[in-house]
Amino acid sequence: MKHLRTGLLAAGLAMSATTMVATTATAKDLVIGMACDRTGPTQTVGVVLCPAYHDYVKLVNSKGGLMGNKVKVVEIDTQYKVPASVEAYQRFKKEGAVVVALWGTPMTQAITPNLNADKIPGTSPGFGTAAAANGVKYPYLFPMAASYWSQAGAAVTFAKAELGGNIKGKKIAYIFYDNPAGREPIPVLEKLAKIEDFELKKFAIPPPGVEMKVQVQDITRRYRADFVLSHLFGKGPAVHIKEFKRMGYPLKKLLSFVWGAGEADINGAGGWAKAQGYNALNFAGVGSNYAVLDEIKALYKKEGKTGPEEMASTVYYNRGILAAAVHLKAMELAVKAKGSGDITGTDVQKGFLAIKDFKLGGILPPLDFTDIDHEGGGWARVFRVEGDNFVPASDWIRGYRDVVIQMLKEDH
Amino acid sequence: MEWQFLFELTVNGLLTGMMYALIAVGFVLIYKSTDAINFAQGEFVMIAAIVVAGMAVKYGFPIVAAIGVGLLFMIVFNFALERVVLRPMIGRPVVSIIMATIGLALVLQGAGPLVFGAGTRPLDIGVPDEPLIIGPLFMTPIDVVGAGISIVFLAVFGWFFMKSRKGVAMRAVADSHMISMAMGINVERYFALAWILAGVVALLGGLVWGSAIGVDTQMAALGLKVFPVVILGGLDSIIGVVVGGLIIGVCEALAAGYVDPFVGGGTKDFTPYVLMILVLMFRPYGIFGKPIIERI
Amino acid sequence: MLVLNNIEVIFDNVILVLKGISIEAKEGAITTILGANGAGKTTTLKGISGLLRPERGDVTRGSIEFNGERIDRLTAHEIVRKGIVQVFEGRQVFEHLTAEENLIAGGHIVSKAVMRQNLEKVYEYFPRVHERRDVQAGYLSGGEQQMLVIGRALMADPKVILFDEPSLGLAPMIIEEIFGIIKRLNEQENLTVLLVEQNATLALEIAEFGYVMENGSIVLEGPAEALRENADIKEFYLGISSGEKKSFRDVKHYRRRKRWLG
Amino acid sequence: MFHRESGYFKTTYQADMALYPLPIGRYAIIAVGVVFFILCPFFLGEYYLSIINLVAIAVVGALGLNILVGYTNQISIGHAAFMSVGAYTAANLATKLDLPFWITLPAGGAMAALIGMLVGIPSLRIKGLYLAIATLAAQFIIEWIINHTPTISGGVAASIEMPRPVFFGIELANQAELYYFLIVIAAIAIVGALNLVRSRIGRSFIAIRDQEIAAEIIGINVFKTKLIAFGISSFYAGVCGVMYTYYLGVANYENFQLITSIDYLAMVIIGGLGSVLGSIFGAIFITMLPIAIRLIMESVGTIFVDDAALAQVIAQFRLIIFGGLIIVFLIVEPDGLAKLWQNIRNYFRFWPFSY
Amino acid sequence: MTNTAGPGGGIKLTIEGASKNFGGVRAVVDVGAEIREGEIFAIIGPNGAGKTTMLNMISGFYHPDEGSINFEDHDISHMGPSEIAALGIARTFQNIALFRGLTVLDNLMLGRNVLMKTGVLSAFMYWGAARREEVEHREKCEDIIDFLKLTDLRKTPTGALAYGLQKRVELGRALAAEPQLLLLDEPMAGMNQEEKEDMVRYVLDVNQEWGTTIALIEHDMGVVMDISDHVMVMDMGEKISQGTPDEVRADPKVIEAYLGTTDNKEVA
Repeated sequence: MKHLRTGLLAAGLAMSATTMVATTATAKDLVIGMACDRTGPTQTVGVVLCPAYHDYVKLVNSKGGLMGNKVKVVEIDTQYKVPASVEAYQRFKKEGAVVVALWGTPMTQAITPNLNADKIPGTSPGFGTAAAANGVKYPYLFPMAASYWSQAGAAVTFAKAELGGNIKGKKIAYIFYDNPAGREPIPVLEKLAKIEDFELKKFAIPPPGVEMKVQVQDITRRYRADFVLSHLFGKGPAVHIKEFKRMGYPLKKLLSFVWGAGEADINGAGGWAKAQGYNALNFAGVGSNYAVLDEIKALYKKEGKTGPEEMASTVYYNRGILAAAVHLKAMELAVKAKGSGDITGTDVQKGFLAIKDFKLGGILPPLDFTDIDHEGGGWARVFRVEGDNFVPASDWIRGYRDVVIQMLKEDH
Repeated sequence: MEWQFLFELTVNGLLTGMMYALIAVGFVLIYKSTDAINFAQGEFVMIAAIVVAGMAVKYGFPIVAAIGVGLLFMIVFNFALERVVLRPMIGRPVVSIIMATIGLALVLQGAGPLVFGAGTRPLDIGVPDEPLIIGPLFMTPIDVVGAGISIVFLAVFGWFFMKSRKGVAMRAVADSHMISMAMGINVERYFALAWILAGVVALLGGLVWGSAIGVDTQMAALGLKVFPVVILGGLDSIIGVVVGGLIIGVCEALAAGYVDPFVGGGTKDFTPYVLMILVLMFRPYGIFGKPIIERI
Repeated sequence: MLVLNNIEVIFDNVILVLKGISIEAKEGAITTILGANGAGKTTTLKGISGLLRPERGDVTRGSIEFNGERIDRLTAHEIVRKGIVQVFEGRQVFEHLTAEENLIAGGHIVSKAVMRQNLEKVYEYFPRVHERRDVQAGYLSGGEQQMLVIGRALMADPKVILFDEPSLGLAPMIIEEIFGIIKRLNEQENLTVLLVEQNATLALEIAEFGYVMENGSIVLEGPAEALRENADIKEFYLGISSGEKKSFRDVKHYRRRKRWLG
Repeated sequence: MFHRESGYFKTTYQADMALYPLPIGRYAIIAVGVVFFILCPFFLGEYYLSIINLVAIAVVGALGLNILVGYTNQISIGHAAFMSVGAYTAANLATKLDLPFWITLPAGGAMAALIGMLVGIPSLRIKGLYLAIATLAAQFIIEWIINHTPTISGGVAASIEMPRPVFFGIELANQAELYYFLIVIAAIAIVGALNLVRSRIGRSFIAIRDQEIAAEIIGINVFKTKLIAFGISSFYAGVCGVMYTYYLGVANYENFQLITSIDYLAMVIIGGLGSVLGSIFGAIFITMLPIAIRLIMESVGTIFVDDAALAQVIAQFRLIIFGGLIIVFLIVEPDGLAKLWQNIRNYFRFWPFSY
Repeated sequence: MTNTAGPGGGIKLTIEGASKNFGGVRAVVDVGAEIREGEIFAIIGPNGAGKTTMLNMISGFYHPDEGSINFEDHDISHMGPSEIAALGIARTFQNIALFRGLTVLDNLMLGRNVLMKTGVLSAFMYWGAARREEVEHREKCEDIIDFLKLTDLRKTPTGALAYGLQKRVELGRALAAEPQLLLLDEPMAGMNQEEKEDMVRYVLDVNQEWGTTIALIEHDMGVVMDISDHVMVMDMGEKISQGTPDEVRADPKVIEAYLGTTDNKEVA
């Protein structure tokens, strides 16, 4: 008995050791490395966004890939941990990835130094350090979508419009996760408060923010804010919708940054009926009325399956599409420029910079990448909960772009 | 206005504190009777809520039936857990038991979404969202309901523990497994009872908290609220849980309302821990905890 | 009444602790087991009361019978229900319970009414415990604790009580008192007693029959008065050599060997 | 396994007290170790080196935690916080004062030791689980302070970019170079820990673990010794944090949160409490287990579920298997991998004459 | 009863009016005593009489609420246990308190802890002074191992030893500190006649050959009366009698409180 036990354990150990040495089969595909969080604190997003990414790649492959070259995605769940992400990045590199999708602000910061050294472009859509949009300083890092600075600009623009075009002297509350990502927009907000002369008060929520009654009570009952900007993620958004609702605060005066803008957040808060009027900032289109989504559904139908379940969560699904579409666009441009599928990270980096006015049938804002601007223009759009849907409450906007660009330039 | 806000904060802090107590009491229960330290209490609450919400939302069960399924699940699950995982761990060092329950927490984190799907779900137990305003009092209904459930349960449980013969036997088991066995007490049955009771409390906690904040794996973070509560009150005291819960609830509310503005925020989650350390320095076994009688 | 037939106890599947022990405790009598530390006396008692399993021990051979019924496969609480209760060495009370709660826990297996009666009876035997009934047991004195654990054992209406070194660490006067009570219980309540002791002088005084145990085996047995006269018992357990008490000052590092094999 | 023990007699106490009692064993171990250590980068790819690097860093942290938890029995759930103290100390010194690694490394350790001793003060009065929770509090408090003090954290982002370590003018940047850097530190840490635990200091740790009151009465200053344990443990943690920082090129407190503390706790418990070897095994096991599980599931997973669902299944199952294995290990082999190793060795020592 | 070694020198330890309360319970009340150099001093008394509390106060685990304790020239009433140990007072415990995870040798080495001074840094490197010190002290420990006949067991973890041997190792650990005053708390408790005889022999050897002053608590009147030079009897925290064994045995107060009025076989 005792010996059997020992033997079993030893065998288990040996097995885990041998797998370390065994390499997985390699094919001559164009490889993308994707770090995901399906089990960590941001899993609510990951479980929708990552499948969407795979779906889009599958769609492109079904149409023959990129000029005949198939695309292969190596996905690794990092659980929002830094060491796991470092290991994942090394694995991507080993598999020959020409572009890597990063996930999470701290992980992005830990991997960024490697990107430049290894000359592999990495993307951080909607997260990471906002200053990283500065392509001069970080040539291989592409935030690819509105950074937290740009989101702040867009948010204030929207608030101003909602409050009748003038926010001088108005009270605006900023409720945020008390971590670096949460604090990121503060410099922009403070600058805009000076420019527009509104009163800004900050309310920090310690992550993961399962309980924030007091702060919401403070905003609604003591501070009595005219408008609330919120920047939470994970569980936070659903909780804050509920709390604002319970305090009797009109959700029309609440605008969430991009990570509190999904159907999952509305569901968590108790469903559409309870979230009427809630405003959500987005950097990709929301809803299912886009040609690319129909094509994916058709692809599933051909295989005899119903469309992907995740598609019901349009916000995060469409963001997955955005990430995949931009990646593949950059790779396609690289392949075209090179004339063959034998491309490197540097080629793809140039591919990114060659992307101009890429909209993919309206699901994306008109993306333009330049040397200084790696966020594609910093576009965002507000969608509002009305009935059982998110409906657009604004057009694609870029608020205070000059301020943001100025800050980008100052940073280096 | 300021005094009214202070009053509101305090009242809501007290209500929230009672709801914390509901989570913490499961921890105390297990610690008292089996000496095991359950770092997975937050996960228990989470998994109970996930089962109920999953049955209700994904499989369309009426809420009462879903709660029934949840109750059954928690009883069976905790019973099995005690048998398979915790019983072999009896007599091991504290740190090993902590680690085992952390392992358990990981398993639950992985299993919850696998069975019922990831993402946040609502859990509607029929409590309205509109605020309750009674004179100067401003409360949210779910807090009132939650605190009410908590008080009723704790009162019943406290009576059982202190006064009934079974309660005395349970405390005897907590005191010494070996002597209890020698006295004809079926120790294993009381272990199972403790875990099952903890499962039932977790379900109550899951219902209240799930209804308050929505259901997903992040709910498990509530488990971190348990520690200051139980340590402050004393690990093995039911009254301690209530007092600890109330103190922590109010302390959090006041920290967020009055300390945050001066230090740039985020003090709410860690002030309870600071308070806890201060109390520990003067009362190393919490306010109501029993000191270990040291002899040489 | 209580018979151990050639039992063998193994710990952790490997360590043989008891090697073929046969002991009989006659109804209404006091039987004593003498032996050095580590001889296996406590293990024998735990074997009877079913408390070996929690310590990874097991009765692997032989049988234990109580009134003709095999009990070596029963769990501890079932054995208590049969009427066999063990009193541990070292006065093990439930430290955090009050004295009365200790007694209530002891009466766990009897009905509520019987428990009340037993409580009265115990308080009669031990007025000191009655006085201190609301005090946390951990704060009682050693003598009081010893009385409490005996009282607690009585709560379960036992037919047999197994005592494990009741004299350990107690003052001579208290020891006298405790042994007096054991004798009284034996006579008045018709309790069968199996007494494990190192204090051979006292044990052989109140017992009717005795066993001597060394290294997991019985090396000597007989009626108490016969054992008292045995030369080896005198030398090694009573400290008397060649008829008179020797002084500890005169002890040497070398001495004569025992005549039995350990 | 390189040697048989018969026919060798120790003639001095010094020989009897050496780490490896047989000279041939000692030289063999050293020789094999050094050769292996130098050759590794030549036959291992960058990816595998990166895993070894992560392991080397983890070994240092695990050793530190084991000194506290395994040898002194003071449970700590705040180990990662001390790593962050080391990380930010080194990052500030390296960026603001341009100091080289051989100063920042011990400085980071020393600062962590200082904070660790501060946290250890309550251990005089608080014991067992209560102390464990108190260290949990330290985790949150240290995290909060770093997060909210721009002079420490370097501003809003609370992260400081760290230059690569420079060794005699050579910048250590790629995995192979970092490998040499990290493995040497890890080796020093291991030998140091072995020395500590067999000396007066280590013995007094174990004395406190086994019998605190007796330890005090035979003349060990329990409070001072516990503080030393906290100090040494935190020193190791701090050094581990600095290693992370040099390795990642950035100091970021979000890398050192509660979940990291728990990972390290898992390392020392699964590896074996109170065993240096166990810390090493634990660090290897916990670092590589998730990777191994993923690799296995990637290769066999498609048999059970289709491609699209696989990523999700892998992610969830990895958690379940990871947690489940921890539990199974604790139940089956409570003394950890070190004990398992001992069993295997004992088996071979008498092999082929097992019985 | 005459003593061969006998108390020759001056006063080693003085206790003056020592009192100790525990939450209202008076454990020790105004006790005064003197222990002379080189003697064997026994404290006897019923359970809860305050004997162990006395020992705990001498070794610094408790501090007297009133009164003072002086060891040689030092007032040790308020010193910590480790400081007192460093002055040369070592003890054993009623319930064995060995470091079970460590070998016999390491236990003895720990006994010498007060005499060692290796710091963290030199221990980390285990070089020069640190190593020399280890070897030096190891030699001293080997002497004690020889004396107590533990040679075969030096590398055995103490947890695996038989009870009587554990008691012996504990004595060894106390001796390793080269104490001036050795406190023994019920050294013979739980022993049979044979083991008691062994232990008495070691205690006498320590006292006679090394001249160590010994204070002990013991319930076995046979042992106490045979080996001690002076006996102090305590009851309910108070000293009720003191003197040579013969004086104490004849004291009616002692018979009433402790020995019992019945014809006690053990005393005989």
